[in-house]
Amino acid sequence: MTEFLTAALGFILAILAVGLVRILRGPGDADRMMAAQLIGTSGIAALLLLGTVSGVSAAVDVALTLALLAAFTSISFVKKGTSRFEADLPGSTEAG
Amino acid sequence: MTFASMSFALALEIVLAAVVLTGAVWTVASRETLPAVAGFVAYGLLLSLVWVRLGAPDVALTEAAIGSGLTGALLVGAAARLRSGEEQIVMERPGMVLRVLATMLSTTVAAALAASVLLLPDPAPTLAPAAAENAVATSLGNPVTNVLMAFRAMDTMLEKIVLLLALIGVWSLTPDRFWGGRPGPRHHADPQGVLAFVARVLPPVGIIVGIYILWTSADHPGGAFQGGTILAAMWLLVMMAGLADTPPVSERRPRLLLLAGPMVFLIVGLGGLAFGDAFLAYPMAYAKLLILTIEFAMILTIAVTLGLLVAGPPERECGS
Amino acid sequence: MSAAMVFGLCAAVAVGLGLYGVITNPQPLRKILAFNLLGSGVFLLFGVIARRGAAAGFGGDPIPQALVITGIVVAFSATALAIALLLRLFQATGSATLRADAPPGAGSDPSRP
Amino acid sequence: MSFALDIVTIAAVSAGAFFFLAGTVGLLRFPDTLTRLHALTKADNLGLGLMVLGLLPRTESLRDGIKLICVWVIVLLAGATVSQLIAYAARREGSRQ
Repeated sequence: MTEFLTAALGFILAILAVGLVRILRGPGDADRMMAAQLIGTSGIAALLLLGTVSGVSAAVDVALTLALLAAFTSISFVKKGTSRFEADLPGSTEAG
Repeated sequence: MTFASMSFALALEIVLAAVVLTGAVWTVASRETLPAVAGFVAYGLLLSLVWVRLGAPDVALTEAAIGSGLTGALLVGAAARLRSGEEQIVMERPGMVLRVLATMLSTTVAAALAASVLLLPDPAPTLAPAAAENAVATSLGNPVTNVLMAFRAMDTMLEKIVLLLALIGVWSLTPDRFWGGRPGPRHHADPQGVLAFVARVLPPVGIIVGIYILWTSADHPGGAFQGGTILAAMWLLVMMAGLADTPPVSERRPRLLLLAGPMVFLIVGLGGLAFGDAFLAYPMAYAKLLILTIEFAMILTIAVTLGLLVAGPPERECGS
Repeated sequence: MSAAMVFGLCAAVAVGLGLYGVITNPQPLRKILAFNLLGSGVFLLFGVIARRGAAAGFGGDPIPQALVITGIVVAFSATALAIALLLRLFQATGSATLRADAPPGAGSDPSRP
Repeated sequence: MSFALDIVTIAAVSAGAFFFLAGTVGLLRFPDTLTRLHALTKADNLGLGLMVLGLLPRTESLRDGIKLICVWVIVLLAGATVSQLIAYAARREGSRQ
């Protein structure tokens, strides 16, 4: 079982590396933000698998923290990264 | 453990290290700043995986919360503001000679470090048995909390004061006419929009998780910094969605909160001097109670300090 | 070759990369980033030493681990201060360059009415 | 019993990995921003969800199980928000060109 989960973990890390390449190449800001989101999600999945494989049950707490902080960071990434679209003007952040 | 599963685990570690270094290379090599920052955040996220693998979930929590999350938000904000000045600086790339010299220097340093890692003494020196032996004194089950709050409590207290000093340094960069005003821009968002929605739904969950991380730190990985960082992030999210404004730095309440943690720490420390053996010596019967009191005062102080550090110096007058 | 060894080498490379970035990158924000990279490499070395000292039923020596936690918080404070300084420089001169002979930019200083 | 749980783990984690793969391939190959966004959300919702489902039988206590599910719910919420914001930014970028 550990072997299977380790293999799954390696696979998720590969996905994460692809996400990294995507941010590197772009081309648009939107693609980069999507890639950042993919990295966050796959990072959390990798952390959960790693916790199970390594027998560190506190990894779930780390994943919880990471989920909250990744949410915060990607929201500020999207908001600040789109500031050239004047996202800070009243009512302009959402389509409504 | 069989040999096959050993090498399987080793392969995993090599893959993990390779992905971590990809993030690091790209943080340095990327031409644009915002992707470099995104790379750094990804690097921090992967680093917390490494910390879990190294058997240090306490550090993994700190890295996930502060090292990657909050630093990332800080850097993203700065990168977005500096964007207009970027083109000009890209022109002034360093010369060939400097780059070759820098490559040689950093390769030498990396090689020396690698050599010293390979030549580390065996068996490794460790203070773990000493930490386990003295754990009785505090009746806390988490050795890292023991070190931070009891054995090396002085470091932790001074670290809080460093945080406070950094905030004073940031505030002292305020332009004269905004002194005492509110930090950061006033964010506006559609109150019915998705950002306002998530800023209403996520913070209650975040507050519970933050307090849980503190509460569990007595016997499991966690602590006041990690919990406080989550609280700070939730506060910043609410401000980013325009549901609340940053407090003016001249207001009394946030200032009291900024001082609460270090003051409680100092009072307990001086109490140790008066009633116990030394500064910060906890009487054995009250050790756990005192440590938890300090940590609860700390989590509020840390949340407010970190939030205000990310918000930056005041740049508006109180009314605007 | 153990886990600690793999991550120890990884830490050495991270320190080298960070050092290279600090020296060669002209943008101050990128220097701050690279400096953080360098610092995280040093923290990782501490983690490797902690892992090698695993004993008494702990996954690692708790003393280096606690030192790293303190270090991460202090690094964050320093980063926040550095970024505030940089943004103030940008506000005051209109450019974020460290060159002394830089031409004054078109930025407006809000402290000047 | 434990054999059945192993099957659940293997099936759910494999399915989760498949959706991660699908999301990534979509992110790389789909023609425009909105379709790529559509592909990405599969990784968020189903990929991580199935992984969590697969790891549930491996948890040591009920508390860990609840925390696992919380992780998924938080990621769902954040993913939905970020996707909306990206889609909106992409639409404005498109209309300006």
